[in-house]
Amino acid sequence: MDRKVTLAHGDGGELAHKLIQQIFVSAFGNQSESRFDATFLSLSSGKIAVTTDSFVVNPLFFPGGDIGKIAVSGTINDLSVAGAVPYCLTVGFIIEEGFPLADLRKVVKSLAVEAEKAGVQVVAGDTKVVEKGGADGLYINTTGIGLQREESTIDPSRIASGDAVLISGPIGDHGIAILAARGELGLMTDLESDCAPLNHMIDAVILGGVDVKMMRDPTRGGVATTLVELAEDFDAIIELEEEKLPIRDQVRGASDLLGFDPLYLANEGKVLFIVSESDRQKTLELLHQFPEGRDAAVIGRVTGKGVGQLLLETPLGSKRRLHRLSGMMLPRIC
Amino acid sequence: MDRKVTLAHGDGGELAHKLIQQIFVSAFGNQSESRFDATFLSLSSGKIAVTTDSFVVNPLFFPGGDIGKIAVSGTINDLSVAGAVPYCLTVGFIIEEGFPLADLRKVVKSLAVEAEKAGVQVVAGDTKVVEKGGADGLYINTTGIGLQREESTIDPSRIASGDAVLISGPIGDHGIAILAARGELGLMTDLESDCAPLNHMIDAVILGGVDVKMMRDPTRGGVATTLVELAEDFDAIIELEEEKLPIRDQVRGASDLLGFDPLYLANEGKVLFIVSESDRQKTLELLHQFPEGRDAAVIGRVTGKGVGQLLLETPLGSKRRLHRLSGMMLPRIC
Amino acid sequence: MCVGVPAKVIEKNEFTALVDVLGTKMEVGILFVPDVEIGEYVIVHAGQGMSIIDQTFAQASIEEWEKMARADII
Amino acid sequence: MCVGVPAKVIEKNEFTALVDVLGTKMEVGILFVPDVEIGEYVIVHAGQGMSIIDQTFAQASIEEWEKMARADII
Amino acid sequence: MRTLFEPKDSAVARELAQKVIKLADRCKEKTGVTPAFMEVCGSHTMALARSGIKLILQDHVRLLSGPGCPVCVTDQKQIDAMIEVAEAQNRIVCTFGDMMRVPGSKRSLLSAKTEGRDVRIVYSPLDAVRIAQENPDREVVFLGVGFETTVPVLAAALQLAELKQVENFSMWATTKLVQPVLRTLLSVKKVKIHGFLLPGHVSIVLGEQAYQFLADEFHMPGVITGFETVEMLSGIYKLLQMVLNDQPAILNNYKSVVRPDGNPIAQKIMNEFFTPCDETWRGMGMIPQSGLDIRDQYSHLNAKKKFNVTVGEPKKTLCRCGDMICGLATPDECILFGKACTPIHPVGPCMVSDEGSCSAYYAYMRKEG
Amino acid sequence: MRTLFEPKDSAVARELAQKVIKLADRCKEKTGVTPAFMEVCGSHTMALARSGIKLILQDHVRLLSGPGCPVCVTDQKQIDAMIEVAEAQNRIVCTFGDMMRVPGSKRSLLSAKTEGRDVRIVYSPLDAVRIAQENPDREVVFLGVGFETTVPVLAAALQLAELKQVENFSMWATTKLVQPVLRTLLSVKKVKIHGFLLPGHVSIVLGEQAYQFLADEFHMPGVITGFETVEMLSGIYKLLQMVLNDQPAILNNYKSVVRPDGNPIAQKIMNEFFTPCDETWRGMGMIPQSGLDIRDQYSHLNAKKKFNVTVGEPKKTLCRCGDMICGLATPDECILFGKACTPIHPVGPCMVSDEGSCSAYYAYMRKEG
Ligand code: SF4
Ligand code: SF4
Ligand SMILES: [Mg+2]
Ligand SMILES: [Mg+2]
Ligand SMILES: [Mg+2]
Ligand SMILES: [Mg+2]
Ligand SMILES: [Mg+2]
Ligand SMILES: [Mg+2]
Ligand SMILES: [Mg+2]
Ligand SMILES: [Mg+2]
Ligand SMILES: [Mg+2]
Ligand SMILES: [Mg+2]
Repeated sequence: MDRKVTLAHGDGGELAHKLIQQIFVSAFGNQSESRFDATFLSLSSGKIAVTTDSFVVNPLFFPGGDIGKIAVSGTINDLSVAGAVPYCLTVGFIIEEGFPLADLRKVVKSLAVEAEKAGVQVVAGDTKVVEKGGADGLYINTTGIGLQREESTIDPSRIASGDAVLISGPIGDHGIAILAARGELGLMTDLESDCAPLNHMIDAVILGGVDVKMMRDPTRGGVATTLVELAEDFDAIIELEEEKLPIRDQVRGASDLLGFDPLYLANEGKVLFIVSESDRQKTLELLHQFPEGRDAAVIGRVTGKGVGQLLLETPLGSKRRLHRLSGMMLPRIC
Repeated sequence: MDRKVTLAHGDGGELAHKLIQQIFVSAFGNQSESRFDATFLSLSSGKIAVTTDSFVVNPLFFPGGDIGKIAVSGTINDLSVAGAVPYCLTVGFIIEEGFPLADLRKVVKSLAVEAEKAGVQVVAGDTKVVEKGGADGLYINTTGIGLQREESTIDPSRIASGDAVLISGPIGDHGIAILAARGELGLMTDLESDCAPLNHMIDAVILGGVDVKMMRDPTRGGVATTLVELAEDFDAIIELEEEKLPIRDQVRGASDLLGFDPLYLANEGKVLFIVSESDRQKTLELLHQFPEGRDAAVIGRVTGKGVGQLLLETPLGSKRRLHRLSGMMLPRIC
Repeated sequence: MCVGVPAKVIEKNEFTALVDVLGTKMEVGILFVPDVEIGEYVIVHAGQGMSIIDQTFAQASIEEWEKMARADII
Repeated sequence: MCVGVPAKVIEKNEFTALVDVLGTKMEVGILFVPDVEIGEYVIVHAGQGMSIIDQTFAQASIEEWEKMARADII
Repeated sequence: MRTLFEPKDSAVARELAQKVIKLADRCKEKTGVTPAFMEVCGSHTMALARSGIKLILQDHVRLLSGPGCPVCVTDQKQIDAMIEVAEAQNRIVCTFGDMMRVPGSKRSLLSAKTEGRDVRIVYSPLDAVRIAQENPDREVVFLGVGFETTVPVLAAALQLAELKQVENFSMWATTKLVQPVLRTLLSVKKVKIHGFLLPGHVSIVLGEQAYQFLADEFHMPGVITGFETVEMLSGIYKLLQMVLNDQPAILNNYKSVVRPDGNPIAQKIMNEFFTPCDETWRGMGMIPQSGLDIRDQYSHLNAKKKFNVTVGEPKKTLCRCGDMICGLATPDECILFGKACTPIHPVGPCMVSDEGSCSAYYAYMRKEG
Repeated sequence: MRTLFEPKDSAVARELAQKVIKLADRCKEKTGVTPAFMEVCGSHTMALARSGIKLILQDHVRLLSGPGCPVCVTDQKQIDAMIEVAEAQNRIVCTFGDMMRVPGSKRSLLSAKTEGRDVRIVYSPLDAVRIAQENPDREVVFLGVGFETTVPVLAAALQLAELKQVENFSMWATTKLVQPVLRTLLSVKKVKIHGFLLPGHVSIVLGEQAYQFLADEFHMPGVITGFETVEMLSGIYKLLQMVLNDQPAILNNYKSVVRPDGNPIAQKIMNEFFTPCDETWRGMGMIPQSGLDIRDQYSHLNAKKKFNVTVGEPKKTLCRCGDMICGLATPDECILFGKACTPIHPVGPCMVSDEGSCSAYYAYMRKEG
């Protein structure tokens, strides 16, 4: 087999056939989609959850993961925070002509490993090859199907004053790890992306009997944007305490250098919980049992209902309002 | 709103929020995925079919359709030929920085119109923006979920000697229409791509009581590659008659000029049927009632079982074997 | 050696002509067939008209083949 | 006006130094602070060390603020 | 950085804030007006807002933003010209992230990039010289703005290009000086304030003496201040004390970083490559000798001389940036604020730079959605 | 095109095929050997295979592929040089689709493109001149191969570049002539055949007379033939008749297209820009005066002179292309065929070009998967 992906690998002919057989089928097991145009599944019930995301991360390989791992984590986490039990994934690859086959194999392997860890099957796949310059190496779409839980308590209408807001660990790791991995701005750090599927940890919290009213994964736009959207979507007033935000030193240092605010940095392995006040301790204890939840913290609370807004209490004690990320974060010198 | 898509439209912040509200939610209706990370569906049964495809067509707009139409057709057709009833779609956009918002609106509109025609809902979506030069304008992934039919007769193990092979219309229209639309090789034609969702027509054939044993949509790689794969997957010997292949004059003319073989040209609105011998006429009659099936024809038959192969009987009466597309089709002068 | 396709001239300019091959059109050079007239056929190779087709001979050929096919070979 | 961040010098070359800001490292210029020594802190602006931090004054400031905070204002 | 300039306990900051409030109220009792101070530096504007100081002090001390955001004070015509520079094919334009969204008359650098121009963000101007070395076939232009902190770094980039003979590198510099603008604010604009929070990082280069004229000529106190919460609070505290005692002076509250005579090496290289020139300030007009331009002997490095860029008169907008940077208005007094003018669609540069008073107000003081 | 050269009814073709078989069998009866004809032209190779003629006649007439695929006969060293030309940065290389997959010693043009080189497929060589006009900053090289049909078109491209003074355009031409190679096949290679199916489209340029030496000097019949099923069958029919009657002659079975004296305009422009030269043929070695090179007065358009390209000796493979094009072997006799050598991973050029005997055999004659 060639060492690079060529346009012919995406032309539906003999090379495409070989690529699918040698890379995808061997990693994901027999995919009946390739024989039937679609894969048939018998789910225990017709109550399902569906989500889709494309992944365009640059660089493709970074400390703590790669695009394959993130493509699984992102979709597993979306299903999980929606309160569903992830069941299966579809995977669509868009590959730039000239992409090294060895790298493709690595990505597919990592995708398969993470799916296996998360306990979900890859049930359908697709590969397209675009001309050199038509993509930045590799893009992946994953679409996830999950099963609705009987025991789910998720219901944002139940969000009430006093509810606790928790995060499963330190914020901004992914954003800074990726920026450093790009090497453009000269940042050097041993920070790793937090990207990871969180379904088992979320399972433990829900099956542990915590009264979870809402979950979200603070990916693009960070904790601030995610909580602003949540507050607005469900008419809640949420207050965070700046001093309680778990932030790693390296993230603080890099943010200081570039003039970034960690509240707006992307995370790929974190979940925000809104739980009833009485369950905050129990939630923390359950989270702390998982490596991904070791540094989980209560970072704020719901202080009222009404026109949704997110407030931040600074160490000085004054409260300022947080808004969505406005435009991109750009490194600044002034 | 800006006239071009910017990186900030994909950053998860305020602009991304507006883009989703103004373009996607308005086209597809309220998408609860944006509030819950996943969309919840209650299907009538847990027996489902799943398929995924990415669409990277160039140019994005071409006679007979655009990337939005094709993204719906492709996935609807994959579900339909698998014998399932298309139920819903997810849509993932990867957009190049600088892409005109007006074009995005057109694509989204066309996607919504086709989904509506096909009677499926768009239940989840995602938008990523990549840097200028990181994509060729716009790529779309669609993933489809369909419901298994009670009444389906699809079962390739039932393929037997004597079964008829039909195609729902002339071959190669899409391949040549796209090539001409690119304008690179100087081809001019009024040919339109055949891209269309075929679920209603396929419904009619199945509900009309035809004993359909297998269907496939001959997309990339064309009729030849598709039937070779089918023959090999299900151990059938299939013979086509060259003179019976429906091919439009313009497709013949363009193929002559460039040295292409229409049997390997892509189709985006055709379906191949294998039906029992006694149903060939009934199938034709049912297909002829649809505009997309007006030129449907019987093009061959199954002549035996064993090591799968595809044969072509030439007008001379000799039979030669057809193989998968080998490498890309390149225009040739010698 | 050389793919060549018969194409009908439907428009003629100074150095080029628009030709039609079964409904597909293309602009080709007529440097080598400057006298071609609209309605005539040319053999196109690599974007150039190479030869004007003599329809009388074309018709004669068809008749010859039909005769050949019917011929008795003892 | 000018984002400036205190950074600890952990390696020193002729024209540049490797600095550490809470664990994140960066190569910065030391054209304006040629005498900086490993272990000292500099204020970094736009990729250059602009000033060596005098830790005695830094400590004195903290003490002054604490006194200020405790001061009685009548 | 918290470990160096912050007390371990944030209780100190909270108590200090209370002391500042008490002192401010006594000041008002005594003088009959709310004490008003101008933070000259845009980084102060942002840090004051982000830390919550502006909010917590708002009924006790008026904190006015000054002309200290280099993006905000850059003349619209210069911005149009810089964007024009980026329009040429086969050119690489490098700049600070801060410049990307600044609206020109027709577009911004970001929209030029969106259209396909090669506009790159660098953290250090010296990186732009390296980019020029790596792309010998293309002209690389660095768009440089800044006050005295940044100008030495711009000079360092010019020095590197000169040393390595990087012929495809040049710089479009639009720089500003603090002293002339402070003098203009006081003598021409007649700004009504009681003291200045002086810029910590500009002072690294200039030293303490640069501001002595404020106390001597204008009877105006000033405190050179760092950017941590306690640093800023203590600076305000000292200003209030001087107002109360009517003993204006220039105090250095950032001694660990700012030397009495500044940084002589930085001053030297700045003077080697730059020479004073008249500059037009946004909303303030031309102020004589208030900027620095590349010296004639380095004209080959001066993009203004290397390329022929002509731009028309900028279109007028309702933007009140000029008033903002003179401390004559607060952002909520501009009718465009938060409506036609937001960080995503900024009308004026004060909304673009994170340091801009309107941007800081939008991010940290705004109450509405 | 079916409507012009085909009878309405494909029954004619089927009956004609039966007549050919009968005639061939009579021929064998008479001579004791299966009649063997060489189709010189690669387009015939492909059309004979694709139409099913090769299959239906296989036990009655041996149809051998000749040296008429320009890609297949191009010397490995030329191919390496052409790929080398494409390696330079900032260069645009244009060529026919046929050339893209031809394997050089290390890579193909297609893999150069995959690596990021700018290699473009054009349908007409004149398009490459236009591409050069649109990209004045870049060198545009057209890689041209071909026999006498294609050479006039290459000359037309050179003429256009000369006329429009397109200084960044040049051509790497490796062209071949039919007459010298036919002579070599018969006199040096001693090919055992009974007649030639002569190339319809080369004959457009050359005319009928070009082949007279076959009958006169070698007692070898030849029929100029088109590419439709009936045209080819009737050509074989006529060859068989001449063999049976032992009356070798050169017949024109493609009179509607091929004139006795060919196309004088095409001959003229070809001679204006090209001059005969010695050429190395793959697997056959050097044949004196068997190719055409760009005339010295147009050296500025000659990429071989414009660029300094050196390539080492090509690596040896087991490829038997040389034997294929001499009619000395059929593809299934090569041990690499269908195993190490497939259209996706071709070892030799005969597997690349659709006209190549191995490629046509792979696509249309192969029985296995
Ligand atoms: S809000 Fe906008 S328009 Fe108004 S002064 Fe600020 S920057 Fe200018
Ligand atoms: S099969 Fe391949 S290796 Fe063998 S002769 Fe043909 S091209 Fe050469
Ligand atoms: Mg999702
Ligand atoms: Mg997501
Ligand atoms: Mg999410
Ligand atoms: Mg697919
Ligand atoms: Mg790229
Ligand atoms: Mg599919
Ligand atoms: Mg498909
Ligand atoms: Mg399909
Ligand atoms: Mg998403
Ligand atoms: Mg592009």
